[in-house]
Amino acid sequence: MKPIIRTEATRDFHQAKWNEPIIFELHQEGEKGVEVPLANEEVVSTIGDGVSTIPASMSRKNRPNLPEIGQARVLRHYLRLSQETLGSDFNVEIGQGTCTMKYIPKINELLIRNPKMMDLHPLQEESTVQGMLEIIHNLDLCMREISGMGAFSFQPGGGTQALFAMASIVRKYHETRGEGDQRDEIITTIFSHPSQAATAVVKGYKVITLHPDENGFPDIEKLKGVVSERTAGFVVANPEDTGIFNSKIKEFTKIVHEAGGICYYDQANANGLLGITRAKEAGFDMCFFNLHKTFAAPHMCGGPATGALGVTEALKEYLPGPIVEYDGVKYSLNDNLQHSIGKVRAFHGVAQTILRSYAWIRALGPDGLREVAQTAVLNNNYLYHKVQKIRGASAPYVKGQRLEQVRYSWEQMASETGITTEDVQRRMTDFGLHYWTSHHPYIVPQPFTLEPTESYSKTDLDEYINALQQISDEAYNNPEIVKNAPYNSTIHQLVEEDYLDNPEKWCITWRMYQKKVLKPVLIK
Amino acid sequence: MKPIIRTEATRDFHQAKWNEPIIFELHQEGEKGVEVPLANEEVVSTIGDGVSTIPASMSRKNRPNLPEIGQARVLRHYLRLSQETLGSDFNVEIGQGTCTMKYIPKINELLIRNPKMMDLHPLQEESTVQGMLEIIHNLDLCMREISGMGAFSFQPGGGTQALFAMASIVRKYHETRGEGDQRDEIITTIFSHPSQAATAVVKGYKVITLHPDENGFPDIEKLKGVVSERTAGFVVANPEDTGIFNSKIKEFTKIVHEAGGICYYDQANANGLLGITRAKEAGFDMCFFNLHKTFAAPHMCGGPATGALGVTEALKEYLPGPIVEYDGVKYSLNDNLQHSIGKVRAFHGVAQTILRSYAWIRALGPDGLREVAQTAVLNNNYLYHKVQKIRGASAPYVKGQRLEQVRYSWEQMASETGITTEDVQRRMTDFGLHYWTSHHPYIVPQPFTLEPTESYSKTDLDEYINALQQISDEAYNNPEIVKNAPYNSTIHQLVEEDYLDNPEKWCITWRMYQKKVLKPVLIK
Amino acid sequence: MTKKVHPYIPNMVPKVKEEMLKVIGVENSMELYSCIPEELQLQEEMNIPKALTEYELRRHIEGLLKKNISTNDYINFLGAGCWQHFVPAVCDEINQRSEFLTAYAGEPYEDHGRFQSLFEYQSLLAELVDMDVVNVPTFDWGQAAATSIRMAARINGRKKVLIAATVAPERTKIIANYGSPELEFSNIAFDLDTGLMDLDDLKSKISNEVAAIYFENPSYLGFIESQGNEISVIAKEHDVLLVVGVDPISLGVLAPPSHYGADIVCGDLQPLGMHMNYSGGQAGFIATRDEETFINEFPSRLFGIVPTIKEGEYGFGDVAYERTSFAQREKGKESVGTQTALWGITAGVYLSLLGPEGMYELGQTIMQNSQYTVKKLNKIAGIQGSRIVSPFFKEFIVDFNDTGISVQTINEMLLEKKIFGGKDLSKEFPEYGQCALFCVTEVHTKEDMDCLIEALEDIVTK
Amino acid sequence: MTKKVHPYIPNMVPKVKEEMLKVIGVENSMELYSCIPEELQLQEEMNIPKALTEYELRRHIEGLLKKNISTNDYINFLGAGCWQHFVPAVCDEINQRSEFLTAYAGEPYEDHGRFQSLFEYQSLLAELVDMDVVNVPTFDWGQAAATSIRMAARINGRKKVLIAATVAPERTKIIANYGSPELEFSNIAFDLDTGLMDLDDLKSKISNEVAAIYFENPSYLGFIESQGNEISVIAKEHDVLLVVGVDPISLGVLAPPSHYGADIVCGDLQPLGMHMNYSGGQAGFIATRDEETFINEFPSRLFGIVPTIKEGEYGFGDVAYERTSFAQREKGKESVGTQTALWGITAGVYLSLLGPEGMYELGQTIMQNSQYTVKKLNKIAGIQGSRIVSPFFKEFIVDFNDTGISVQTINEMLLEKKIFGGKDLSKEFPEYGQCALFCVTEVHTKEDMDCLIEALEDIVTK
Ligand SMILES: Cc1ncc(COP(=O)(O)O)c(C=O)c1O
Ligand SMILES: Cc1ncc(COP(=O)(O)O)c(C=O)c1O
Repeated sequence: MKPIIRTEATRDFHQAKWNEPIIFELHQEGEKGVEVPLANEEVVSTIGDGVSTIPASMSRKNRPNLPEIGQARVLRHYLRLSQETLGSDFNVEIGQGTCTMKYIPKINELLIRNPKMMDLHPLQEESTVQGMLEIIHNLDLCMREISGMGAFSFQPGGGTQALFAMASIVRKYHETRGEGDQRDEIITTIFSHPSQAATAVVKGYKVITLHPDENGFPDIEKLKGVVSERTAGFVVANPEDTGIFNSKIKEFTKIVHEAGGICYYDQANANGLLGITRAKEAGFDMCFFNLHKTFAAPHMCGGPATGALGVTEALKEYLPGPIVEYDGVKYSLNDNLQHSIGKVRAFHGVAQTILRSYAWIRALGPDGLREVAQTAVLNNNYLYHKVQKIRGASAPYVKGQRLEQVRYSWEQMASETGITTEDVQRRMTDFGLHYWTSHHPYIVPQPFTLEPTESYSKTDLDEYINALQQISDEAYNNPEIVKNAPYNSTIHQLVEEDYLDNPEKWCITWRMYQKKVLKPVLIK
Repeated sequence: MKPIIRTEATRDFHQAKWNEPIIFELHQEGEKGVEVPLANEEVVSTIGDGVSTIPASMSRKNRPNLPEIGQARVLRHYLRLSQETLGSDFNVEIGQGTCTMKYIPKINELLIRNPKMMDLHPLQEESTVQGMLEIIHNLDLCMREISGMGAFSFQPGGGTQALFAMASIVRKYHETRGEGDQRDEIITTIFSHPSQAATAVVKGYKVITLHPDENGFPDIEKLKGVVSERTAGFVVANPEDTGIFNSKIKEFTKIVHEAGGICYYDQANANGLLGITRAKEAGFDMCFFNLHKTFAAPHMCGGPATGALGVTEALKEYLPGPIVEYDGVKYSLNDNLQHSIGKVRAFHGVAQTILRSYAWIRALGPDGLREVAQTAVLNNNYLYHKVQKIRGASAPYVKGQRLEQVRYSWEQMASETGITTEDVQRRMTDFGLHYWTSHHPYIVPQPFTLEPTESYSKTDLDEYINALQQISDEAYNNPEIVKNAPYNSTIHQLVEEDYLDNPEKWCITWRMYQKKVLKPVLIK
Repeated sequence: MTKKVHPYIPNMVPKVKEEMLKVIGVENSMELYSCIPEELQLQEEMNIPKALTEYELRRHIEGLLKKNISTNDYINFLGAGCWQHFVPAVCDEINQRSEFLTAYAGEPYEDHGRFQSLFEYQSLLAELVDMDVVNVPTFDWGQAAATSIRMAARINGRKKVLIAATVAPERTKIIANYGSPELEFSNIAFDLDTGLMDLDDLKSKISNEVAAIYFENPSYLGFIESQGNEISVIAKEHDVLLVVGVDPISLGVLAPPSHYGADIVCGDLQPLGMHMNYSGGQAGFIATRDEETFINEFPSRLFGIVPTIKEGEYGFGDVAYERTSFAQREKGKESVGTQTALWGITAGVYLSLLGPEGMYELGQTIMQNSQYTVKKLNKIAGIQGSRIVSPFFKEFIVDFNDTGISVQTINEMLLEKKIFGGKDLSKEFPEYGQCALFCVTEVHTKEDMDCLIEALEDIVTK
Repeated sequence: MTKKVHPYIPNMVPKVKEEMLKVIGVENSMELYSCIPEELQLQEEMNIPKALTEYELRRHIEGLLKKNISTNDYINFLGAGCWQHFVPAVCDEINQRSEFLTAYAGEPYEDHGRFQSLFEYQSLLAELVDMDVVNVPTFDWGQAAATSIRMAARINGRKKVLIAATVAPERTKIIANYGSPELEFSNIAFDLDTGLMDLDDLKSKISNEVAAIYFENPSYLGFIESQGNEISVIAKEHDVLLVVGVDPISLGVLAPPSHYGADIVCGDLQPLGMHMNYSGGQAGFIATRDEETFINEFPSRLFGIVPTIKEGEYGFGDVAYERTSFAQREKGKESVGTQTALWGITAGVYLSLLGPEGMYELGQTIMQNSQYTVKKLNKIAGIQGSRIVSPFFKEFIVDFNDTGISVQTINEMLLEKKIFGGKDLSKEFPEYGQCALFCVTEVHTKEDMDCLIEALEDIVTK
């Protein structure tokens, strides 16, 4: 036998492709996916059909037009669709920078499926959920250590909602002090998640956006120029999307505090900072962590998730309630917070995610958390070093000083070959890899953002780098390959027309597709 | 938008392909997949290193040469391999005739993961496993109804082991009556699972194999010719692999009984017979059901499984022990069976499978079981009708009379086009479908065996038929397509050399591959 | 002793680490932090317990969880925004699939399955609510209602909002929080005995400044608001948009709000295949007609279907992406982020499994069971099975005033009998005195219900 | 009333059924049974309870399972052939994958993943036992031992087999059953105090008619048989093949039998990642050298690696398929069928996770814990922690003779204290009187062990 030698630098990959119809196309009248429980015979004989009590105006006239499909076929359909989805468990998921796609420990998934967790009702008597409350409280204690904050709420259902909750606290705080109307501006930066600005507006604020200086740092002079008695709050991430750590962060918070504003910290991604530096020392009044990023809760196609919201002792009374407290004997829910903003999400938030993150922290311990941060930074700097060597790629702004991620640019390659970052994105799929450009607006031209986290080995990183290298080679030598990608994905290129933006054409549901596309054809 | 119309009769499919290295190639010295629990400090200080008590001769000198790989990479590897495996959940799995690949209800998989099942030790006090014993007993009662037998053991770990257990009972029975030496022949048929003959030989019997008559029935005249005072037993399935029901089965058992032999029934696959006809009425002394076939336990890449072994009241004392008994108050294990053959498998067999099958029966009820049988037969006859219309395909032997499966032949196509059943097999993978030829020897030339079970819809069956039709078309019009298949599978054709049969070349393990293939190359 | 390489951190391997540091050109990994001023560097060790191995972790967490008593251990009659329903096993199988569990925000190419299943979810729920447009799920009912109301206000440019006083207080809080400072809320009174909206009060408050009316059906208090058409007529007279919150599991038997004039429909997906998870199963939806003015106000993602360059193949993408905050930051519509996509997929699986008949039968079973319970409760001296006389769906207010025992005491006694009693309403709705909101669904067997009856008989007569 | 279409049986839909019957050309589906004589057709309805819906089924089964008390509820010291070990979560994730769960006997093309993972399992276990060849898993240790012995007998054409008297009685029964009528078994005596094989007895029984010697290490009684080399030398003198059964979880610290001359090694995979499952986790393995005479005697499947026509790609297939009963029916080697492939894959995952260090550390933890327990037991008056003086691995015989209390009574009292005591040996090994086989592994925390000690102190002094 000739030895099997794999010389290809990139993976010989093909994604599963099942060409599954839309679920409605599987309809077969009379089939059934599951039998629901029917009322006991005695119940029926006592009560009758149950539905005739419904007032005529409220009785549904015909059955909803759902498909009828046998159980095996429903299962097969969704299983096939699952194989057509590139979860982070399956690839070297470092191309979705800012999202902290780290390893999701399987033990945690097993723990959350415990009926003692899954089958708890949020209004149960405190005495019957002591274990759950203890977990929440323990996570709170850990989070306080990690951030230096004084209390946490796990109610927000993601980073965006945590940002919203913080903006709400900013408002409530100033209102409480009689400055609610006067302070109507929130300052943010352009290299931040769009939700920072967006949630401030939801809360009625005017948004002031700082642009970076030529080195990529938020511009301290500009900040000084915009703070005033109208400043309600300042929200920033550090590092921002560029991965550059702003070493003057404490000066920033000082300036804002001096103007009477609240400083709140977007630590959705704090992966390079665990045990290294904290919100408190940097002068923040509040911060949040995305448990589904730094703290290893899975992303689940986009939630449910948790934005763990921490505040200083002084702001504790503003938190959404209830929060968990412990008197040394018993855990309880405190819903009597004097200035509480009320609620942002039903009941207690996403308990599974709370449990997962607590489990993750306990699996690492304090040393492990520091190792997470250091390795994430090591991995990122390794990538940073290598990616810059790829023809056509660069990392704008200051040299070095990148922590857990970097925003790169294909500007040069695009201008030399016409291959854009979107082309690269499609081509990466052919190697079984995920690649994301960046948030809009593209301040960095032709951007892409890589964040390797601590979860990937050097071999994994090299695989990713090789794929980028190969695409660069293709772009310079045979750009059509890249232009026409993907080839090994579940589907080919979408037709570039206005199907998604033209109200005449867009189809958000199958019934719209039937009305707009199928019916006209059938009539003809 | 042009409506999306899928006109292809076959599926536009590609299997996931990850080109994963062999796990050893992922080795990175120092990485770790999981941290095992270490002894408590006090334990260590009390005991020391623990291992120095090992006598020098018994101490392992160097660590086993296992790879070192981080947890995420191990997981990714096996997840990718799973996607490269075509489980029955993913395809119209009707091409593996005789194997009864039916729908595996997800509820059952959920039930067996209950810690009250998963974490039971087989030697626990009876009082602590009453629920488990009740399940076993209930399944026994159901099985008695389905078969007419008097008692069941669920100890055998599959059909083959059930056949072995039955051969053991045959021997023990005759030994008990002083005819152990005299009766040294077991009669079987050629259209049966190889294990019927093979297990009889393990048990020291001479095997006599009956061939079918021209209509495909086991030849009753031949049976009469071979029974004698040497006949220990007769084992047969009905239908056999051909799917043809032998309506004279009762005469067969009568003939054997008259010669003093025991009749045992291979009902591995009884899917067409549930509630329709039973072992008892056909005159059998014993039978077995594969719970992983008819009774909806999954096949799990080939076990663990259960061959549920039923015997008449008269043979109960021969069963392997213990069996579960119920006195109206309490369930208990009876290991005092007078003539017990001893054991065939550790403890009580595969409890998960027992639970699954019990759950399946309870989900169907007596009417549902009959529907299973009738629908399996309906589906099979529909296929039978359609497949015979495909050019080059036929179903040898008597017309009609097929119950749950049919053995077909591509003899005509092979002679006309050179395309063999093995070629068809490879090509079917390109459509995301599984296809199996048949057991050896190929009495029916160029065979394939389809068994649609009750689980597949007409649409599913049509998809399978269309794929066969298309391959037939290709064979007649462009046979190279079929010859060179597969194209859309995880891998391409294996190199046809003696890698698997030449002792110089075969590599059953990675270390053999290294010695035989890699090392010589490296030395060069 | 050398540090142990953690199973989650492969590059802790010293040799590899060194190699990488060499490539980077630094001596040790702390150098990479030189950009962090010393005063910001944490000096002390965090007060977090030492690492546990996987097995220790499991013992630890399972030990904590054992302290809980779940609705699997006791019979549960709590609802009030999170409900115990039958979850088909296939739902769990799908949402536990590693691919779905760990995907995030991939592109149409590598995440075709995610896009398709969410498109299908949108389409399935659209049939249930009988409207054309459904979004990718949002956080929960409360936030979906808040956004629905904000959407209405943006559409007609008005600021006043009328909210039925029977709306769940928790949701009212969320709505208020999302609405302030822009919107101005007032309550619409209701009739204590019927629960129905006081149409006179509505008429007195409605005007051309009102952006939206919001009510829920079935209401938080369980009864069915049968005046949908009347409310709608009043709303239309003032060009007010009608926003209705709905429990989707009722829609096999109850008319969807679109049938009585709702412009925007919202609700919670939790009943459709999600375990309660101590409130981790909530997920919000918003549905509207296929009108540009509506679609352009959605903050959430909306997946649409697109053909690919290959005949017979299709893909998906974001409809009207430009309206989102992803595209426009503060100029986008509200904000979008990680919400509850996996629950959308799960709800899609659920609806695919149940189909039209299943949804009908389920609604029927629920109504039969809940009516049975009320009927039996009525037989207990001092207890009124349902304080509100209107028809109800799965929840109802049990009136304990005449027993002379407080709900709190009753619930404590029920707990002793391994029953979670209904939610005490005495704080939220003091006008009802000692009443509790009970929830009965298809998960309750006759034995479960009889057990409650017996327990209450016992408590009341003792 | 029309029959309900069952969710598992799509073609029960009347319209579809009719269409299909029409294609077939019969009136109703019972006609298709016309080949079954009436006297064979079952007339009465089977006495099986009516169908349950999924939810009812779940309540029913969970209700039954609640009657069990598991090793998760009580502290367990039972072993004796089925052992409680730490199961990494990744093992469960992989063996629950729908693809692996529902695959069966596919071809190298569509089941590449199954082939590769089983090839890898073979390769990983080969390293653990330090032998070249490992098969696709068989039923369990007992059957693997039986087949190993039969293989040996076929290789040297002899019929007598010597078996250590310390082999597990259950396994002896299986071996005897698979061996009869062809093979002739005799026991080799052992020393009661050391457990070690009586070499004099061995010498007196061995001859050139003996096919194989079989013993286990660690033995059923827990002790380590340290005379492997001596036994091997004696065996070789008579060209007898040495078959050794082994608990693979011990092989991080104990020498594998190949190091002391074993020709065939067998054992059970259950400790390597399988939950106990009331004995559903057992799976057998057989390992040999890469010699044609050995390989050709395997009844089981052996997957081998093969290149494909594409450079850099490989596949797998069955090595020496012709020897199997699949190929040759009664002329094949014994019989092959569905065995325990999924546990092979799982054991492969387990070994990949633990690696060499993990296997070592695990062995060490087990030995430390078990020695700790024995040491503490020794302090209890009347109890001898280990009746056998030889070193042991995870199991040991606790001697209660001097307490005057029977093992049965002790176990009953332990049960009251929520402890599953060791296996009562008084029937299997009456020579030891009132002794029990205890098992201590890495799953036992110090608290667990101390709890046992305290409980026994309590029992004995009371
Ligand atoms: C820095 C930053 N802030 C905020 C968010 C928003 O978090 P979420 O997606 O949970 O709403 C993210 C997540 O992408 C983020 O990376
Ligand atoms: C008719 C028949 N008998 C026996 C067997 C053997 O069963 P198992 O594979 O469980 O050993 C099978 C399974 O393929 C079968 O179909």
